[in-house]
This record gives sequence, C-alpha cells and structure tokens, in this order.
Amino acid sequence: MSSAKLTYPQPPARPGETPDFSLMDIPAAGLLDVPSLSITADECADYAKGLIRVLDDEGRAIGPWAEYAKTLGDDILLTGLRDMALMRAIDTRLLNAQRQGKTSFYVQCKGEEAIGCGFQRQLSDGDMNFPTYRQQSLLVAAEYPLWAFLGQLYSNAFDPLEGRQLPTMHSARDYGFFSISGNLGTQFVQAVGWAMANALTGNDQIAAGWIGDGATASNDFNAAMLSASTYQPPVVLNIVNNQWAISTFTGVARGKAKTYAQRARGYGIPALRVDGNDYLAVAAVSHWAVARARAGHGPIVIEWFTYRAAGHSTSDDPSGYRAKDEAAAWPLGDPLLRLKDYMIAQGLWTEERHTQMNAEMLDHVTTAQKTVESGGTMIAPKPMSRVAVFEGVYAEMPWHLRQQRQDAGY
Amino acid sequence: MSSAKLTYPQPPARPGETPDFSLMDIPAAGLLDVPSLSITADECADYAKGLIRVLDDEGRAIGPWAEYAKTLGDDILLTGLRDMALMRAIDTRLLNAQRQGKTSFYVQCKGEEAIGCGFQRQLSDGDMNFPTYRQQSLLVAAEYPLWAFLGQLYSNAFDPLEGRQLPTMHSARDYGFFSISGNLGTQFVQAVGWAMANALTGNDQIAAGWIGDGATASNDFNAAMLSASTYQPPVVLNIVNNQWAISTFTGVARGKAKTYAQRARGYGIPALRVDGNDYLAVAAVSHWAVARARAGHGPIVIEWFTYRAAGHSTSDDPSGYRAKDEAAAWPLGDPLLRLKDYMIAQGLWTEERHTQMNAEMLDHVTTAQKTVESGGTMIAPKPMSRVAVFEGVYAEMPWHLRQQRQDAGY
Amino acid sequence: MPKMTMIEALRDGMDEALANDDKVIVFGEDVGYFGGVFRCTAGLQEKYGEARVFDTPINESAIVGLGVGMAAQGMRPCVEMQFADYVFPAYDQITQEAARLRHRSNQDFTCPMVIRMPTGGGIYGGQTHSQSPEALFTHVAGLKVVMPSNPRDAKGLLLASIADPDPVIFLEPKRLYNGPFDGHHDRPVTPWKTHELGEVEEGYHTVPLGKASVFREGAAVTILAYGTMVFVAEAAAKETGIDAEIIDLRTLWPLDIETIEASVKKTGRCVVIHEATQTSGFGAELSTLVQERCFYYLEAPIARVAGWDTPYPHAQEWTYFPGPDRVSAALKLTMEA
Amino acid sequence: MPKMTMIEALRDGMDEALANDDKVIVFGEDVGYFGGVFRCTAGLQEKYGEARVFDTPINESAIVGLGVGMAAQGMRPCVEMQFADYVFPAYDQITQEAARLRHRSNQDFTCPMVIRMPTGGGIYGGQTHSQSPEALFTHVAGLKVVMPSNPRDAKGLLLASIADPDPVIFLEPKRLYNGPFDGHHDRPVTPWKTHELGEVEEGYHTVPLGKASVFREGAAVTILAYGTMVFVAEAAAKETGIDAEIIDLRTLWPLDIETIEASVKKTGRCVVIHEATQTSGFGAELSTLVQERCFYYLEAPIARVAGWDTPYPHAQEWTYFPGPDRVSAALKLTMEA
Ligand SMILES: Cc1ncc(C[n+]2csc(CCOP(=O)(O)OP(=O)(O)O)c2C)c(N)n1
Ligand SMILES: Cc1ncc(C[n+]2csc(CCOP(=O)(O)OP(=O)(O)O)c2C)c(N)n1
Ligand SMILES: [Mg+2]
Ligand SMILES: [Mg+2]
Repeated sequence: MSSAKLTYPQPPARPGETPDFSLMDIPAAGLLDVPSLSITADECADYAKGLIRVLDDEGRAIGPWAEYAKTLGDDILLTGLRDMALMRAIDTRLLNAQRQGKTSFYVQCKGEEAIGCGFQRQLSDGDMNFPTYRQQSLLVAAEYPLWAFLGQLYSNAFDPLEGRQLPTMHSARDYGFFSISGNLGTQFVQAVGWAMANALTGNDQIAAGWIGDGATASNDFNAAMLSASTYQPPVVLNIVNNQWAISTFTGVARGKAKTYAQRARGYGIPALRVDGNDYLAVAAVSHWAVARARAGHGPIVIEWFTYRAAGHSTSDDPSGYRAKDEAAAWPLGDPLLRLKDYMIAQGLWTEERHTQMNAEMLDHVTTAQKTVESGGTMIAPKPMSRVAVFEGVYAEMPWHLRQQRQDAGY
Repeated sequence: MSSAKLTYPQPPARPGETPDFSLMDIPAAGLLDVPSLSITADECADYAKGLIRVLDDEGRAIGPWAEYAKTLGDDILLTGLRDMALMRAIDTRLLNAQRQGKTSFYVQCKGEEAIGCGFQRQLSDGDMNFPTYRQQSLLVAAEYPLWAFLGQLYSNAFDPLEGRQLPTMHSARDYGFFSISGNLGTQFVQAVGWAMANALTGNDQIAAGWIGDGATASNDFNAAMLSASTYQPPVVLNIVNNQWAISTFTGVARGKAKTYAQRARGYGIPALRVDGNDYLAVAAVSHWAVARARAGHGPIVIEWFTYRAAGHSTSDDPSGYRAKDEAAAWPLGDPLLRLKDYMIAQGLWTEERHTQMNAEMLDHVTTAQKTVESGGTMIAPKPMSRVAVFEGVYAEMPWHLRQQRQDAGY
Repeated sequence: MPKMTMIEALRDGMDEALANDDKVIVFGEDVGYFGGVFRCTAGLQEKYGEARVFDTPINESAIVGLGVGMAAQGMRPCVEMQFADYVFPAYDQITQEAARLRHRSNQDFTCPMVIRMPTGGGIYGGQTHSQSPEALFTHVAGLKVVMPSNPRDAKGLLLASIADPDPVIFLEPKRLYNGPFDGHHDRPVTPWKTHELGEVEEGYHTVPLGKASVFREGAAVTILAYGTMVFVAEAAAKETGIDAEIIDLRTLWPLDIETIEASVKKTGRCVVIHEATQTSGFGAELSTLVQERCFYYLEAPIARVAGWDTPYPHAQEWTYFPGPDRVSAALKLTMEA
Repeated sequence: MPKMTMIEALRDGMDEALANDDKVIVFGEDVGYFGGVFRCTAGLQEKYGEARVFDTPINESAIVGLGVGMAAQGMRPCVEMQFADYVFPAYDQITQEAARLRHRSNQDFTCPMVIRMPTGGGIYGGQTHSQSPEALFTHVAGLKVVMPSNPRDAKGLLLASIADPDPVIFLEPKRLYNGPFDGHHDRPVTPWKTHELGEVEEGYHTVPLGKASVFREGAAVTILAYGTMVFVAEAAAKETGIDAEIIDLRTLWPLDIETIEASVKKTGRCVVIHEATQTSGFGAELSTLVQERCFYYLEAPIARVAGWDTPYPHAQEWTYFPGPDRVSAALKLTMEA
C-alpha cells in the first residue's frame, strides 16, 4: 500500500460556510522600502514574499512607499477616485444592460478597479498594454471615448470592431490597449515580443503584460517569463491575483508555492507583491516599475493581490462555489472606499461630493448608453455590416472570400 | 533614444577560443548535509544554489553525502563502473557503426553516463522513467538485453519496435523505460500523470521524468512543474544540465536565473543541484530522492550538473559552435575515470583490471553487434515487416488502413 | 426511458462510467467542485470524491499530458477542454503524443483517453467560444473523432469512447445541449424533452463507434451531416420538400463508409454540410471519398455547405452559420443539376 | 544566374530581406551563432549582428508569440521551426493569435510574420522529423501557406512572404534542399547545380504568392502537386509515357484556382498527390474544388495519391512515401477509367 497521496488545494470557504481569510497572512503596511530601480531577483526575496502597502488598516498612508507616492503629486488622488468611480458606474450600467438582454455578455472589473486605473495613469504615450478582459479599467484611465467603449460592448454600429469580437474584447491601439484574444496566457509572451521590438527600434516605449492568477498556469506564462529573462526587454509583467479563476480556487494554479511573485523569481526576474486594492500603492509601484523598465533594467513582475468581487462574468453565478459575501470579508477592502476614506481623512474630499460624483458618473454613462443604444441592442437589433465578416481576414481579400461574400449576398 | 538594450546570453568560449570555465563557481565537495526526506522548497535554497558532491577535486569521498553513499554498500562501485563502461562501449561501437553507414543515426551519452546508470540502480521494479534520447544509460543499468538495445538502433529484425522509431527512441516497459517520443518537453508532464496514477491506484511505484537543460525552456516544463506542485504525486523530475542544447549555450534556456533548480523552487517544489559526473553523488542523491518520493513527500527536482562530451548527435559537428576540447576542460571531469580513480585509491580496483574490463565490454558489445547485424544494416538491409507500418495505429485496424495496407501490397 | 437534455445524458454517461470502472477519472478546468461551466459534471465529485473527479489548473497541455501518462499506466481519463477553442495548447500532446503512443511503442504503451469539448457556435460566443476543429483531428492518424447530435447518442457514444482502447476526440455540439436546434435562431427553442431522441436508455449502454445512423430516409439526395447540422439538414429537407436522406455520421473517423456509399449510390446526389470553416474542412474529405467511390453514380456535382473561411464573428454569427436557407439552396441546386 | 542549392537560395533570400529592410529579423532554435541545423541562416548573424539574427530557447510557442508581438509593433519577423514536426507547441499562437489578429482588431493590429519550417520525409528522420502539416494550416482562416519545389522559387517566394502583410506558413521540402528528388531513393542524388531550377535570380526578386506554375505541360491528365511531389510526378509522367500536365501549386492557400481549373477542363482528368497522410489532407480540398468546378468536364474519377494514414515510419519510410510507382499506377488507372 502506497504512502503517496495526492493533494487537491482547497479554498478557505465554500458555499454554506462563513467567509474566512483568517489564515491568510497579510503583512502590515509600510514595512517594505522602495528598492533601487536596478534591483535583481536575488535581492527581492522580501518583495516576492511580502506585500507592498501604503494605506494601513486604519486608512493612513505610511512608510517609504507612501513617501514615494507623494512625489506623484496630489491630483493622482482625485484622478484615481474619478477613474475608479467611472469604471464602477460602467460595471453597474452594463451588468444591468446585459441582464435586460441588451448585450450578450459582460465582465465586471468590480473590486479590482485600482489596478488598471492606477497603472494606466503611470504610462506614457506609445506604451502598450496586453490586457485581459478584466482590465478594462486601463481603457477608462486612458480616457478612451465612452461611445467606443460601450459600442464594443453593444456589438453595434458604434463598435470599433464592427461586432467581430465578444463584448469586453476591446482593441484600441491609440489608447495603448492591445487587441484581446480571449485565449488565456497567449498574450503575455506577445507583450514581451512587443517590448523586444521597442528595444530593437530604440523607441523608448515599454510594454505591459497582464494575466490572471488562474492563467499563470497556462504554458505561455512560461514562454513569457523565460523570454523576458533571457532577452531583458522593457516590459512590466502584471499578475492579477484575485483569488479565483471562475470556480477554481487560486491555490490550484499556485500549487505549493506561497506566491506567484516567487515563481517569477525562479526565472531570475525580480518580482514584487502589492496590495491591489490600495490605489496609492498601485500608483506608486506602477510608477516605479514603469520607470525601471524604461530605464533599461529589464523585465519586472508585479503580483497584484486583490479579490474578484463580482461573478466571473454574466454567465457565472459564484454562489455555486464560494462562500456568500466573501467579497465583503476581503481583508483588504474595497479600493474605491479606501481611497475615498483616505481623501476624506486628508480633508480633500467629503461624503457629499462623493455621492455627487457617483451620481454624475452614472449619469455620464447612462447618457452615453442612450446614444450607443440608438445603434441597436440585442433585443432591438439594427442591421450590422455583414461585409465585416469577410473584411480583414487578409489585407487583400482573396478570390475564395470574394466568392463567399457574394454567396452570402453582399 | 531608448536605454533598453536586449541581452543575448553568451557561452564562456566559442571556436578559436580556449575553453574557459574559470567564471563558473563550483562549490567544494562535502559542504551540504543530507536533508530530511520531508524538506520543503523554502528549506532547500542552499541545495538549489549549491552543488552536492561526494568526490572532491582530489578524488576523495567526503562529507555527509559520502557517509550516506556508504550505506548503499560497496558493490554499487563495481556495478556503477561496469554499467558506465558498458554504456561507453556501446557509444564507441554504435558511433562507429553509424559512421560506417550501418545505422541511420546515433546519440552518444558520453560524459553523462553516471547520471542514468546511477539513478536506475536506485529504482525498484515497476518504477517508470520518462527518458530523453540521451538517457539510454538507464536501459544499460536496467540490464536491458543488449540484442534489443542494439536492435532498436539498427532498426532491423531485432528491433522491438520493428523499425518504426528513430534509433535511440527506445521503448521498454518491463525495464522501466517509457517510449521516447522525440518531441522535447512533452514527456515531463506525462511522468507526472503516470505518478498520479500510481498514487491513485496505491501501487507504491514512482515515476521519474527526464529533461535536458535546453528543453526546460519548453512549455510543458511548466505543465509538469505546476501539476507536480499542485497534486504532489510521487515523481522525481530530473533536469540534465549538460551546458549545451545542440549549438545553443545553456544560458539561453536558463536566462538570468543562476540554476534550473531555482526555477523549480519557484513552483514550490524542493530542488537539489548535484555533480552529475560523480557516480557516488548520483547514487546517493538518487537513493534519497527515490525514497522521498516513495515515502509520499511529493515531487522533487534534481538538476544534474554535467557536460555533453560528444556532439549532439551523429548529425552534429560541435566544432562549429564550441571551443575545441571544451569537454576535456570540464572542471568536474569524466565520471568513468573519477570513479575508477576512487576505486583504485580505495584499493578496490587496478589499472589492469580496468583495461581488461573495457576490453571485455567492447568485446561483449561487438559480439552482440555481430548477431544484431545479421538482421540487416542500412548498407546491407534485410526486408523488414512492412505490415508494422499499419499495425498499432489503432488497437483494431479500421477499414481505411486495411485498404491502404492492401494497396501497399501486403 | 427517461428524458434528458444532452448535458444530463453526458453526465449520466460519465456517472455510469465512474460507477462501472474505478480506472475512470474525470478532470478539467472547473469540472470538479463546480461541475463544469456547462454543468456536465455537476454532482460527480460529490458522488465519487476528489480522487475521481477534480479541478485542474488552466493548462490544456497539462490536462492532456497528465492524461497520457495516466492512461499509459492503466487509468481511463475522461478529460474536458472547457471549449473546443481552447484545445490548441494541447494540440501537441494530442497529435504528437496520445495519437502515436501505441504505434511508436509497438503497443508497449497505449492511451485510452477521451477528450471532451463543447464545440460549435450559435451562442454568441464569438471567435473563441464557437469553433469546430474536427478536421484538425481527422487528419491525424491514431485518433478517433466522435460527435453526437442528440442525448441518446451522446450517452451511448461517450460510454463507447471511454471503453475504447485508443484516444477519442469527443466533440459536443453545445448548441444542442438543451434542445434540437434547426438553425432558425429567431424561433423559440424546442427542449429535448419534447423530442424522441431526448429519451435516453438507462444504465450502461453504448452506441458503437464507426457506425453512422440514417437520421431520415430519402431517395432524392444524400445529406452528410453531424452534430448541429443534422437538424439544420432536416429543416432544409422539410422546407424544400426534397426527399433527402440525412446521414448522421456520429463517428467522423473511422468513418462508416458503407452506409454513405450505399446511400449515395441509391440517390446519385450528395450534399455535404458542416459548421466549421469550409477550406480543408472535414467536408472536403467526405466529398472526396464520395467522389472516389461513387463517381459513376453521381448525377450532379457534390455540393458543400460550410462556415465561411473567416473567424467566427460575434454579432454576425447568423451570417456565418450555415443555416437552413443555405442548405436548402444547395439542395435545390443539386436537384436541378 | 548563380547556381544554388535550396538552402543557399533561402539563405540568399533572407540575406536580401535583412539588407533591404531593417525591420526584418530572423530567429529560432540554433539559427543564430551556428546558422541553423540545416545551415539556412549560416553567416547571417555574423553579417547582421545578434540584434537581427539570434538564437532562441527551445520553445516554439515563445518563438511565434514573440513574433506576433514584434510584428504587431512593426517588425517583420522571419522565424524558423527547426522541423515542421515541432510547430505544434506553437499551433495555438499561430492559429488563434497570428491568424486572427488583423480581423479581430478590425485592422488595428496586424501580423506580418513568416514561419519557416523544414517539411516532409525521405531522410530517415522517423515520425518526428518527417511530417507535412500543410492541411492543418490551410484550414485556418487568416493564414497563407507556401511550399516551393526548387531554389529559384524558394528565394522568390520567401521574399514575397516576408514582404506580405499577413502571416505566412513557409514549408520547405527538406528532401529537396540539396537536389531535385524524384522518389527513386535507390538512385544517386542529382545536385541542384545540374538542374536549371538551381539557377536563382540575383538580388531582390520575388515570386508572387497565389500563383501556381505549370511545371510540365500536357494534355492527357492534370497532376496537382507541390514540394517534393513535383519531381515524383515528373518521374511518373516520364516512366508511364503519359502526357501529364504537372501543376506546381507553390502557394497552397490562397490557391491559384484559375490555373488548376483551366488545366483540368483541358485534360478532363486529375490526379492529386501529396506526402502528408491522406485523410483530411490538403489533397481532399484540391479534389473537392476540382470536382465542384470541373464536374462536367471529368472523364474519370479524381485520384489521390498520398502518404498512408499512419505515423511516418523510420525503417520503412519508402513503404510510406508515395513514390513514382504509386503515382504511375494512379495515372494509368485514371487514363484507363
Ligand atoms: C486557453 C484557455 N483556457 C480556458 C479558457 C476559459 N476561461 C476563460 S476565463 C477563465 C478563468 C481565468 O481566471 P484568471 O486567469 O484568474 O482571470 P480572472 O477571470 O480571475 O480575472 C477560464 C478558465 C480560456 N479563455 N482560454
Ligand atoms: C519541440 C521540439 N523542438 C525542437 C526539437 C529539436 N531538438 C532536438 S534535441 C534539441 C536540443 C535539446 O537540448 P537539451 O534539452 O539540452 O538536451 P541534450 O541534447 O543536451 O541532452 C533540439 C532543439 C525537438 N526535438 N522538439
Ligand atoms: Mg483570477
Ligand atoms: Mg543539454
């Protein structure tokens, strides 16, 4: 009889149980220094194990990273708050639209707004993100026109992609947002390739790869890490660890390693772990990482520690696999509320202005929504370009597609 | 103008230069303890950075692992020496046969004999290796009949695979040798699957995966590491770091990481680095690792540090990409000579007996070769089963293959 | 006989397999605790435990690669690719490893494994939730390729596939999971419980691989179809009033060539249809085989109706989908020729 | 014109491309310092530096994935898969990413990339150094598939592929690297320098994609061939004395359908040949297109000669290889029919 037993990683709680993060060790804020831009993988053991935080449990900004964040100026606070509020308003309205049958599909960013919003504001023109479907907050902070953003979600005449792609699979080159494929993992290594092209052409631009905790299991995670380690291009590789991959607990993708950042270190790439629900920490670390990459110190990996507050998508009901109200129990709270509370404590903001801002944001989105819905919805569709099906398969349409287009009747 | 510059890892020396391993840091023998079988990834940092050695530069067996090796008994020495000598005799004779045009292809194990020979002798019946083409030494130490071994290499009537596979792509289930595919990396994760089946059926057997340093770059290295980390099956994952992947310096696959063992640690799997040219170290660490896996402590990774003394294969001429006589300059020497010298120093062996043994081995192989060549060679071929082409594609031959077999004329 | 959706039938099939043979194990992304994004394995982990039914990391190559190792060591893995569109990271393990293991080892090792995958479009899934990759597997020696078109066959074919000694690609037309769909996306969905093929044999029961079924008898023209397109073919036949014989292939490879040959020699006409992109699709092989074997019986060119040679679009998926109108047009042309 | 082997012609083509356009970069396993296991890139790193020509880790998915990112950012990667048999780890990046990027982004991003790979058998390479995967790419919308049969076309087609705005799968028939091979493996090899197609235009010169060449004119029957099989077809035509017209496709997709249609309508007979396994091979598409477009001109069934539906065996590779005898037999049958 064998002594070998297989293990199957288990989440802290399942439906019917009370949410429980008590065993999760969450280092205090302010413990970690701001390292030199040229830090090596060997030197960043503490950063891969620990957690960079600026806002502590009482909502105070403390420690070296708080100082560093201050150097980014005070307006990042209001900008961040507005970006996140807009993102959340879009989530609210679009979830609703999908529930009403007006769109086919939607994915909420809820709970992770700080990450994309905070990161994007630290990028420069020409930098390119290779996002996942849940990083639409990058587009919000890039000030992507709302009509185009919503147009893609409504797959109608306003859609820059002319209906070709599933909602949330945006593409916006001019806003530093690479076309999302929908296949997990594949684009992480493409980001490394783009960054290599940047270095080869000496254009001073950087690339940012994005991947979810679940998708770090995909083989192209290895392709990306190894290529980045070998060639040292200017790329920031972001791992958004939101604890879940659809119904699958993050431990299944993490295995016996304690963090995803440690896996990156194994490739000889420096890696940091950051409280992704702390806008100040996100902004500070993003600024630092982007500066490092641009300065030519090679790739850097950031594990953003956060929680997927919503269901995986509108096709998913999390009550089937995780404890009720787990999001509310997340020890690192809600990014929007934490920043708001900090700003109020700093006397930079009030409850009234916050309520007003949220109302404005909802308004803003609702107005744009009206316009965009005039282009057609799933329940009241308007004819779409059907030629779009055949156009763009190749630069020039070959004979067989010209014929098929004719057969199709246009 | 960008500050980002790509890096391209360079070997210590190229053709025309003198071999140079001076910058390679090689820890002294005897520094590392024998850890508990239950060691974790966190606990084995020194083992992943350092190097387990038993024989020191003067050929003495020293340190805790030397003690551990003693417990395996004295006969492992002569067995090891004979296994390695036989492996080398096969290399000599088969390289020759290929040069004479008698076989289509051959891959030498030269310089790495200690690894497969030493590891195999620590396995038990039912354990399964998932080898690469360069680990044929496993078969030698498994006492695979020489006629079958050579038969596969001659692709003739003696070939257990009936000529289907490229020479060196053996398959020998009863000898714990899984069918080699030829695609790199793919079988590393299959070894993990096999080990999971062992645990699920509780048969007390273990599996051993094998991969080269170059192939650690392949994506299925990630598939294997992650699966092993998540499910903890009884598997030993062996990385044979022989410094080269055909013409490519090992640094291209290793990137900025210092060792391959460290990459494994990133997955939360304990990993050790071992002098692969030291039979005693190989035997000792193999015994320990196999015991650990069988005892149910989960996966373990071993980076065998060695040097590919021969060309990549008979299709390859290393003079085009690496310094002349680099093998001779390898600081950790030749496994066969090192064990021989140790045994002589111990008074267990003499030059005379060694010369005699080598002669016997060559003889032994030559005799088997004669028999096997009676089954046909590339220059004097004998008809092969052509039905073998069609048989075994499926358990039962479907109509289309029956028809194609007829069309083919048999 | 109990009425089931195709999802229930597949689940029932895996349930039977798990109960019958403790070498059978089921795993894949989200298939364990949650029971799969399409719920095909719902309840199975609870019933058989984590050692028999479990979640995997998001790595299709690992799922299949582990399966190859387990199968070679005597297990019978039945694994799920969450969508057929995501099978490609595993394409190397399937085509270069699983498919050739028996042959290359001279039967020293074998690979009895089933790889299930929801296939095809019609659910507004866009280009990464709609593909039909069957032709990318029928080209590979050593694989069997199966695609049921109804709950009854789904259970029987799945059990036959799990019992098969070789690797089987098991394609599930997801648009048929909940009811027979004839391509008229604008009409209300008929649920399986109102369809006789929603009646599924109880207990352990197999539908043999390699045998097609004559879904509808006819004398005028032979339609070769599989999966979703079977009901589209039926609709086209009804709407055109053409006396078409519809053959539901069920197993794409090895193909039931006798049934096909007999039918085409009877009707003298043939229309081949599938949802996958046309060029180098499985329809090309079908058309070629029919032409090679029935040339002198053919009264009209063999017609093909397939998906366009484009990615599967999201908003325009009904422009892409080869629905009843396109099949009807091909039928008429073939009859008039 | 200088005489070159196909290897020299390919190298000359990459040399021209690298000299002409500094966006062109060449990389792959062992292609940098050493110049490739077939020496196709020998000397290029020395000439253009490591930033233009470099070695990669053994990860085909990374090679293509990096290429997609580079191409989207304006470079023109020309990458090598060491053998076509090893392209499958990159199959997901090629078919799901490179092939669809232009379409899915509505031309916001594009992927001008060439993926070179030594293809086909006849070198005792066994099942992992002999495969012909063309049909696995012709089925994928967004890809172009090219296969030269001689040094002159090899250079011209490679330069056209590198200049093409879309991803191109460039298959190199490795058995033709050093000379035209007609399938008579037991006869001495003729080197390219003795063959007129070994004469290669100097300088920058392209052969347009999508255009076949009539390799041999004839009136009795049309043979559709590409790569290695072109010379096998020629041998069969000579040995049978049948006045066969041999069309060398050169570009498999998009196909030069006019040339094919015109020829078959002239001859009324057609034989389709390739080295890849038969079932769902590209020959099925060719046979189907000919049947669909030339039905009323056909005087005999379209014949197929292809590799058997088995893995490519090592010792018995000439049993597997569809040589002149099998092609001759098909030609005779087709003429007698
Ligand atoms: C290759 C591939 N396999 C499976 C899927 C299906 N799938 C879509 S999202 C998802 C979970 C991803 O989880 P994670 O990476 O953690 O990102 P998150 O959704 O949590 O942001 C899965 C399995 C896919 N899109 N691609
Ligand atoms: C997927 C794949 N890509 C490329 C190859 C070609 N190839 C065969 S051996 C080899 C080098 C392997 O080097 P390494 O893993 O270090 O093993 P070693 O030969 O040094 O023992 C390469 C690139 C292959 N067999 N499979
Ligand atoms: Mg997640
Ligand atoms: Mg090596």
